[in-house]
Amino acid sequence: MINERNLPIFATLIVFMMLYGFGMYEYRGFRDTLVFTNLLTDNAFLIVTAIGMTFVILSGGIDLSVGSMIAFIGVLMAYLITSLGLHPLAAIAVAVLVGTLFGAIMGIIIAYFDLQAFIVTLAGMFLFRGLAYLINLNSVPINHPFVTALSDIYVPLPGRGGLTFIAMAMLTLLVIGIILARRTRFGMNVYAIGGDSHSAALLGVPVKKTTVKIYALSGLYSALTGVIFAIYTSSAYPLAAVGVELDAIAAVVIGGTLLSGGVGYVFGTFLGGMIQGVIQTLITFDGSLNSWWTKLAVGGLLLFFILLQKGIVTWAKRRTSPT
Amino acid sequence: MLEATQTMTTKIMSPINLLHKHQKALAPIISLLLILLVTAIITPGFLHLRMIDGHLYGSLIDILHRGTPTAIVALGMAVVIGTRGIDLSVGAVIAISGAVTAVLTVNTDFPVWLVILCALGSGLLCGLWNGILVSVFNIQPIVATLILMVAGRGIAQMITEGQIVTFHSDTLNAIGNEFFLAFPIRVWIALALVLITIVIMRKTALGLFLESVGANVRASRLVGIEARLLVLSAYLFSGFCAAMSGIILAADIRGADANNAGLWLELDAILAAVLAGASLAGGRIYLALTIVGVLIIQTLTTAILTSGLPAQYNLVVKAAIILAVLLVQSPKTRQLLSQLFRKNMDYSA
Amino acid sequence: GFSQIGSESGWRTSETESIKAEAERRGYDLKFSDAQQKQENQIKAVRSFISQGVDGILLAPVVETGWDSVLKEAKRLDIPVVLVDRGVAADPSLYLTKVASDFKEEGSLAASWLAAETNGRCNIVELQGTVGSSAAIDRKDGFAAVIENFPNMNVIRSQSGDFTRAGGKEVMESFLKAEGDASNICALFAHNDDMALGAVLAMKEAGVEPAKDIIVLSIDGVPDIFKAMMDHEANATIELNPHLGGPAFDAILAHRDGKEVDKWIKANGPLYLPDTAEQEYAKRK
Amino acid sequence: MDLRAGEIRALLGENGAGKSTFIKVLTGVYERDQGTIHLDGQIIQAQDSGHAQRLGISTVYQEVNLIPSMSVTENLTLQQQDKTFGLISWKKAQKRAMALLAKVGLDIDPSKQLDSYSIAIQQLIAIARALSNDAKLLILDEPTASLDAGEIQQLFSLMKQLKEDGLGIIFVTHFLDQVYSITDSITVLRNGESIGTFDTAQLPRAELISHMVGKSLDDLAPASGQNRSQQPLETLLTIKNLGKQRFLQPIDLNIHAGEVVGLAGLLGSGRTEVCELAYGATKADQGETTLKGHVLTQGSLRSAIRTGMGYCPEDRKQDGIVAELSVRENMILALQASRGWWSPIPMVKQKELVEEMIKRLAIKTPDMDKPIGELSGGNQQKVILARWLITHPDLLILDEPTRGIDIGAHHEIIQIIQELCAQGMGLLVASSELEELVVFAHRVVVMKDRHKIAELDGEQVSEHAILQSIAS
Ligand SMILES: Nc1ncnc2c1ncn2[C@@H]1O[C@H](COP(=O)(O)OP(=O)(O)OP(=O)(O)O)[C@@H](O)[C@H]1O
Ligand SMILES: Nc1ncnc2c1ncn2[C@@H]1O[C@H](COP(=O)(O)OP(=O)(O)OP(=O)(O)O)[C@@H](O)[C@H]1O
Ligand SMILES: [Mg+2]
Ligand SMILES: [Mg+2]
Repeated sequence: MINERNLPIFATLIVFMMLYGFGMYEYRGFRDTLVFTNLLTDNAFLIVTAIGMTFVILSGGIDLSVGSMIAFIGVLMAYLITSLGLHPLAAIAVAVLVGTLFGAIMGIIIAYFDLQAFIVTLAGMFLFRGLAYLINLNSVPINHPFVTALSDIYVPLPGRGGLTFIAMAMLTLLVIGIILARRTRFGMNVYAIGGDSHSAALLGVPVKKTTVKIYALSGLYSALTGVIFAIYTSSAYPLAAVGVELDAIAAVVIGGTLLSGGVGYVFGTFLGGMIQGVIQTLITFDGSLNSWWTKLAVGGLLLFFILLQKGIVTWAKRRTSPT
Repeated sequence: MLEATQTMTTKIMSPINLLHKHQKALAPIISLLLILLVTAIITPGFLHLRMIDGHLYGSLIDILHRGTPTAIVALGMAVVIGTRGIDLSVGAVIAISGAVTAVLTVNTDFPVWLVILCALGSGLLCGLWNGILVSVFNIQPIVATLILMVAGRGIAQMITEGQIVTFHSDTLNAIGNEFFLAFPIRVWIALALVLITIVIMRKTALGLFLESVGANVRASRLVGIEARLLVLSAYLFSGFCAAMSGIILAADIRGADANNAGLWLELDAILAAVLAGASLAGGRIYLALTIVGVLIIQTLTTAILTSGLPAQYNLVVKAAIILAVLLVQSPKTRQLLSQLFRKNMDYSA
Repeated sequence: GFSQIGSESGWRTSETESIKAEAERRGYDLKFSDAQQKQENQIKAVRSFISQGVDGILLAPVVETGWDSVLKEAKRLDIPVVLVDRGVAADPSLYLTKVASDFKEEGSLAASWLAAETNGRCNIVELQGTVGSSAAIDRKDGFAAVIENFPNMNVIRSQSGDFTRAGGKEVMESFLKAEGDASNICALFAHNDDMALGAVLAMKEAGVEPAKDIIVLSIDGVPDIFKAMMDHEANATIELNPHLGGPAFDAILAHRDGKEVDKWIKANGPLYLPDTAEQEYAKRK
Repeated sequence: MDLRAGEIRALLGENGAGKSTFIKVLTGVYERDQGTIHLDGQIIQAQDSGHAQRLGISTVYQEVNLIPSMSVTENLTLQQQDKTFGLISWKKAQKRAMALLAKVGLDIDPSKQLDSYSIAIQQLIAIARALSNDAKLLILDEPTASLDAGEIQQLFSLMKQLKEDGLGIIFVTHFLDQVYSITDSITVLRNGESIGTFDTAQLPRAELISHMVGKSLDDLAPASGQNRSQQPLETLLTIKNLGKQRFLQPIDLNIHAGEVVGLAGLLGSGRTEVCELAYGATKADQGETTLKGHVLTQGSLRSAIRTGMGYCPEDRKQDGIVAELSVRENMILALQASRGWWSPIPMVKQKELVEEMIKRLAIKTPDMDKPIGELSGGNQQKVILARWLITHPDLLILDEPTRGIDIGAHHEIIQIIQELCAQGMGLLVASSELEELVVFAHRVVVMKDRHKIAELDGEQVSEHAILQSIAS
């Protein structure tokens, strides 16, 4: 039985399947599993960031710093590996730790100084990009055998497709995210704060501590994205992932999460990210659009699917509303 | 004895109380002054103003001049934020209105006023589009305007066919660069727009309705405020402001750069409104302070440019100063400070 | 398939148009993808070209690193990849060839010309491109490497104008203010023409005569800069050749016929001066 | 103040006396600046509400403070989830939620979102939640506002049982009957100061009131019944067959000028729905509303207001106050909205109107520019009422107008209702307090299961008759 609260997710799922079905109908190449597994790999970085962002948005906040964080972590990792000669695993550990810490610091400023998340994380966005520039202006290759080995992991599937390390990492992080959101006290606290932070405090939710944890978690997920991105491209670049924050927010919101907080699911975010990926894939498969038509098509398809999703939700609500 | 001490403390406290009452307004202004002061110390001559051919010349004028487009956009943004919305599309609208201005000037023999009207009209159209998505279709503002943010630049490029279209028009050039009564004309335009907006907001009930809708839509609807219409108008206004800014920016470089005009300007505009004390959760907005917020951001940019700092440090410095300004403004910091202050008072007593 | 970076400047648009026109002339079916300045989009595009089974891929990489794995994939399926207008930092065996100019060389060429023009005595202000972009880094380095040899040539101010006209104008304004008066500045070196054009506006508004009081030197060779040279507002530009389609398609054909192809087909453009500006402008219009 | 185990203490005082504030200080929501709190002989200092819970103080705050967007189960088990292998088990949680709801006599679907239930149900859920941990001290801040008699009886028997188990209970209410029927002792607050603690059995009603308001009872003339024989004038509002699927069965209703029609019924019987449909806050899918001869367009509140309607909603927090705006702005909002944005009320006039209302309703606020969110609950309610009184509507719909209002003002409001109706206004008043309905209503419409089951007129109107028709 479809619960009323699950409706947006079902709507998103339907939209995704319609979109994918259209691709299969229109382009022969789309029918390979390759296209699907490519979607998983190519959108892994977006989805992982968006999972962290989901928690932030569920709590009624926003994190604009994720794109810069990805670049910063990548550059930091490259610096640790190539200049300091650290083993990639150690470098990853350090980088992830630094990312989480920076996230937590933003959380502390937001929670304990009562400042708006939007602008604190905007400052974070400037700061991390700036720090990335300070470490390194150039793009640097990361040519460590370990990193190459990771990016070469590949579990082939029938139909030309296959799961890369990145895709598997993303799926793992997705499962962790889902469990964290629905099956832990932390997750429930996030929903409560997003629903009504004043009431949450009166109900005994440690609002400030949880807020710090939320931004630390978002820092962690975007730092992991930085790592994934570095493995994906075997390199680091201070200008990487510009504007990913907006894509991530869009993925979260398309996935049915309310920007005002309190309502939404991590799995929806996954679908939201995949929908964005399919839109892009469709446009490249078409391949006849010039630069401006590409932009119009991205915007137009986004609009179309949001409206479609809204329509499905309204329609289903009318049908399942209580008697 | 006791009485005497009491009057003493009231005397001391009363200016502090006054400060307390206007703290919200003071924080951004003090931040601005501090940044100006520090810059003046680092870069001598920063505050220097000269009169050349009847107009003022100097970095301070540059700040006003450069801050104008952002200020106009921020004005519209503040209004939208008041309704618990956000408008990410302003950069794209700037590109569209710039493109319209340039293409109409080059390809038609429309008089300038008509060109400007068309450009403003394109902005209103964009605002209408956003407003309909938000208030009629109930799409969350950030996504609704994200659509135009992406597609809008495509539209602008389509209009200019991907080229930077340069044009020559004395009137537009005057709007972009010339002076009137010692100040740039565009500063006068912005000033007029800001004043008119403030007067309309405060002298009619529009401001009240806007803040009411932003703070509690359900309650506002129940007292008979047409919330939808109001939200729609807020986006219309924001589109109008962005278009105005687009004309100025195009006039500035005498060309329309569909790809880069107003890029990331939305973030500066939001930042300004928030520095002024607006909450993204809707409610109270402070239009005049928003302009102060813009000046803070622009002073920072201009100061970094004149300081001779290598380009890669720009962002770190900007981030650090924004954080500092934020912390200064945080009521929590004030609380901490006033606690310290009180302690000191106790010691001295 | 052709994966383009985006359409951020007039130059890039003409590059796209040129390659499309070339493909059409030859009767090829060209799949075009605009990456909106994002490497991740380019990787996706190349991947989907591969999954569509194209015969060859043209890639204008937004950044030099990070292409190894997709290039390997293309190689595995034996799809030749030609890099246009920029190189990548990957094993050269992974791509067929690169049709590009050398940003460093452009920087050096600009510096040498300026040194000759000013007898090695000049205070220069520099308008950098977007911080971190390879064009900005290499042009800056190439320029600096030559300047180093001339003790009396100095870059006194250098800031980023983000490759845009508005950026160039704003930064130039602040340079003029910061230097107090223009007599201290002998030349402007801008990493692209658009910034130079913006800076020219700033100079005119500050009462400084561009090209006379301050030498204006930039890179790209877009039509508007030739126009400016005709009006005696700019001194020199180095062309960045946008017509890379021809050599790129030739290389793919040659590869199909089993011929060896050079790893770097240089497409450096010459330095243009005002005397030829009129013809060049007419040619490009 | 001290409280023994197994004692039920009433905390009384006028609106804004500081009852809720006291409770929030006790549970660490507000920082205190002096004094100590002992629990079981130990000094405690709750850092925040969660800490207080762990210390054994369980609280139901005045406004329903639950999370509207979460399910009932989630609300009930927040902070005390049952886990299997370290992860929350929703099966167990559901079971626990059902058990808690049973305690307060609720039989509802706990997997549904909280805000799909009415305020009164939410109130009960909040009480259930407070019972969920083994507390030593239970604090209830106006839990009975908007509960009906049956629910209140259920709550009281629960309280008695808890008292037997040795719990201390602090109980805030404005209903003196309830105070006398359940509490052992009374602490009275006035203007943020404790006036004293008294034994309930030993304190006569009159004395209690004079302690609360600070003057003798004579000033409060008892509310007098209506002169019901007076024939109402013309018909003001006609509702014909108005209904909405799954919301309200179609009903017919007339209201004449100078007449008060009461709406009575149990929780969830559909009183609020009648108010909402009549006003147009919810769009009906059948029937029509005619006001003063004009047929109202469904779904256009502005047209309803312009024709002369006013509506004071039940859910003060969500539908009533605009918390960030000042008392003045909140009060003139409806009047201003009816005039339109282009014709602002001059500031002098605004101040005059607001000043008068503050005086008339004895609204406790330091000045009219204070954000309304910072007023006490009862005072907020008065402001919302005043918002509509100054618009002088022809027809005023009031949904639980006296919810959380102290006796002094309660009285005042009843008088105002009577005055308004004497001036020819028509009123539709939904209330859980039969006592007050009987005092001012000319006619009472009784609701049950979203049906209109009876309409009592003139001399028929009595508490007994209403209860009887509900029971039938
Ligand atoms: N958040 C707040 N900020 C500032 N003042 C407040 C705040 N909450 C309450 N007050 C003030 O404290 C006083 C006491 O309020 P409190 O809520 O304790 O009253 P109360 O006795 O509970 O009244 P009621 O019966 O109306 O609920 C009021 O004058 C109110 O204006
Ligand atoms: N006993 C109940 N069981 C299930 N749902 C209920 C019950 N009581 C109320 N509800 C829900 O609460 C919602 C609101 O009810 P409604 O507003 O009609 O109550 P009411 O008659 O106005 O009573 P009150 O105002 O005292 O709460 C209804 O939509 C209904 O779904
Ligand atoms: Mg209270
Ligand atoms: Mg009700």
